Amino acid sequence: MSAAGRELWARLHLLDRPILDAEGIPSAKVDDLEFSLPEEPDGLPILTAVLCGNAALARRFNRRLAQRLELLRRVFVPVERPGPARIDMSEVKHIGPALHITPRRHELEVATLDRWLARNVLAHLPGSGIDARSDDAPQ
Amino acid sequence: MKRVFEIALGILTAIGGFVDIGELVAGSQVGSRFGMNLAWATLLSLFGIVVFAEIAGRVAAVSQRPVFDLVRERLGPRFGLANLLASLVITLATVAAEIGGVALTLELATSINYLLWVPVVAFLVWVVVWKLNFEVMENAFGLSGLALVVTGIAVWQLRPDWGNVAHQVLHPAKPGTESVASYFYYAIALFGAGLMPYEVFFFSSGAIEQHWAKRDLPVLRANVFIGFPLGAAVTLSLMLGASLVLGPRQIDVGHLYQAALPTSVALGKWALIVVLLGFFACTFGAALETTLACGYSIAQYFGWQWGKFVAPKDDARFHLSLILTLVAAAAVLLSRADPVKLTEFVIVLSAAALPLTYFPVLVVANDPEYMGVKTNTPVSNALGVAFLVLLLVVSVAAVPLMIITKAGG
Amino acid sequence: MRLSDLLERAVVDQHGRNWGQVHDVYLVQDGPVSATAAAFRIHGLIAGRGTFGTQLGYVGRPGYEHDQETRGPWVLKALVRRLQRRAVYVPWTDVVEVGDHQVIVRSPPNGFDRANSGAPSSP
Amino acid sequence: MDSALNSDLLLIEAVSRGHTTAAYVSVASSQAEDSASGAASTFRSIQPPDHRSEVLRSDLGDLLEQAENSLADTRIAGRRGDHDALVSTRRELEQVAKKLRAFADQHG
Repeated sequence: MSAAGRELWARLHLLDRPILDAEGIPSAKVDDLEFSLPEEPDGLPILTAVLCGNAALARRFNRRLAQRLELLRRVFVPVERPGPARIDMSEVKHIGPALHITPRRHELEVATLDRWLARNVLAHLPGSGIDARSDDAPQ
Repeated sequence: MKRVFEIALGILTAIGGFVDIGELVAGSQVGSRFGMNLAWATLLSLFGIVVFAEIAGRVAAVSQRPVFDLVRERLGPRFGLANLLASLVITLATVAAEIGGVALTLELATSINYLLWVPVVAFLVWVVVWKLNFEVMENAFGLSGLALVVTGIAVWQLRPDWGNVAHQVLHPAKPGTESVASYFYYAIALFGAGLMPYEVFFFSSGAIEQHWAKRDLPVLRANVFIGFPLGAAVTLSLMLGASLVLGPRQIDVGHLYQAALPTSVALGKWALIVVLLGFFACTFGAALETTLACGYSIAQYFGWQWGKFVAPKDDARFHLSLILTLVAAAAVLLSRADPVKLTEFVIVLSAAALPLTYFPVLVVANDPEYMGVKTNTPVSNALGVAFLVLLLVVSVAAVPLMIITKAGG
Repeated sequence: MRLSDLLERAVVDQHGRNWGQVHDVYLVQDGPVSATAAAFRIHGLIAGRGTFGTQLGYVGRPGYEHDQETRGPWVLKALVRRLQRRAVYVPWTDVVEVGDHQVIVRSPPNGFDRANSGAPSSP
Repeated sequence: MDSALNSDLLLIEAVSRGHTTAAYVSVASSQAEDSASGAASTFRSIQPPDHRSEVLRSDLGDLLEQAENSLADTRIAGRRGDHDALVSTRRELEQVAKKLRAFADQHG
């Protein structure tokens, strides 16, 4: 991220905006934001990560649904504790009308379901160009 | 020379892009029942799509943001989702109607029942989107634009009383045999046929994919201001042909073959073949566009990759949504929903749903963060708001009129 | 804490007065500097009735100047501005607790400042 | 019903001038018959409120049956691609159409 001292309105300027990967390809949406609470009593909360994916989005509709989706996510992703997919703020390169990030989309946690569908569903159709046994996705 | 050819091809493509199953059905029906007394509704939809496509295209070219992306961002996830579902239901029904149109045209060409063609057509559409042979679509539209010119020649050959035609267009009156409610119901049907929501989101998404930039705005405007009016001219030819040939014989249009009948009567067998080719090409092209439009709207809401050139390995979710769209559309048709009836419903509901997608685009066109100095001028805002009010009126009136007239009666 | 824990939550002060819902949250990039850049920190929030139209960008806010606002159509702009005219700016230092159902704040004796009246007092 | 009869008459006119293809005629004539039988069965499902309308109803029922038969003849000729037979169903269709019109004029 460039210049310090920028001022933003979380909902107006960040929330629901598209996330573009290193190649400028749409990869996810800013479905929620994660803040860490300050340790000192009068400190301000710090923006630590962008949350994205169905589990994050669902929380804005219904908390219980979101909890289920967060649990379901662990079937596909080996994370210690349930939660939505996140992109750390250190990976955010630029905030404009869209959010530009440094990783490539296939490396993102949020792309897990996509990879799973590609390998387990679409790979079985002729001409998909997908190798069902490729190792680029977690087992 | 090459430049001229490109422009000509672009215009033919825009004609084909404007005309689809909605115009074929509604244009002929209205012509037969109301003569040219509802031509104003097509002209109004032409005005509407020009305003809307110009704004959406400009927003897309300058901000690189497609419609559904903006819908969610500006209306929030909840209202955005409701909006997405409404648009999806309508666009999905449109996919079914277009595939039905292709199947019915194939039936007219081969006399093999259209229900047998439905899975074949759905499969062909899938092959095109799956293997990304996207030129098929552009060529389909170019071909249909060229073939549908024959409807204009047919009208010329029928030698209408042009004075009377002009009178009906300029001083429209409700024919005595029709009720006020059905007059306005059909007005809304024609309006919706010209302005199906998918047309605009496809148009603006295309602008982003082809990396249109500010410098392409003149080309965009040429497409909008020349191609769409010619598409409307084709619709008016179908209407006039029906009013000259079918209307005097009290033939109600309930089948697709009747839309081709005036051309056949006027010009003969070869013209019939050409016009059926035109029907095939424009409905097939529209089936491709509407299928992709379903996938685009879902992908843009959730932030996935989308586009004509996205391969299955690039985004599995997007391709899976295309497959599910086609399966659902084929299932609707195979459950024996009449494609012509389906078209009638779809065009009226399209008109009702228009404000949902139009509103966020209008707002963003005024946002300097996206548009820089290319924000709407006061003139385009005045037109834009006038059009928004018109859309709201149409939207409120559409469903009650559908109930009162029992969908046209 | 997540942004969704704040947005559209009711804002209630120590006297039980309801200040409306959280419309938006104000971020300033003045936090600890990490490898890449300074972090954004929450400086305050906007509370008021009816969050309708917040994302349309019609309403001027601290740090969001007049020339950044969405320009028109003026009918819509006037409507949203009218709906949100009573919204207030709550500095984060006045936020006591972010609960499950409401955000508890400590209101100053004269109440909070209107959100669209100039710059926020810096913490 | 009128619409289907007139549609077939127009079709036959086009056929007699060689303006159509075999597949088109076959499909068009069978679709005309379909929409007519749809209309006829809707009519039959309506219960007449009194005796007078019951008489009317049976008269109209006969006419509709004649119309359906004529449309079926056209469809069969169209399906077989039999030009002469198709063109000769024109008179039949015209007569039924005329009777229907007369009935409508008489009973409003």
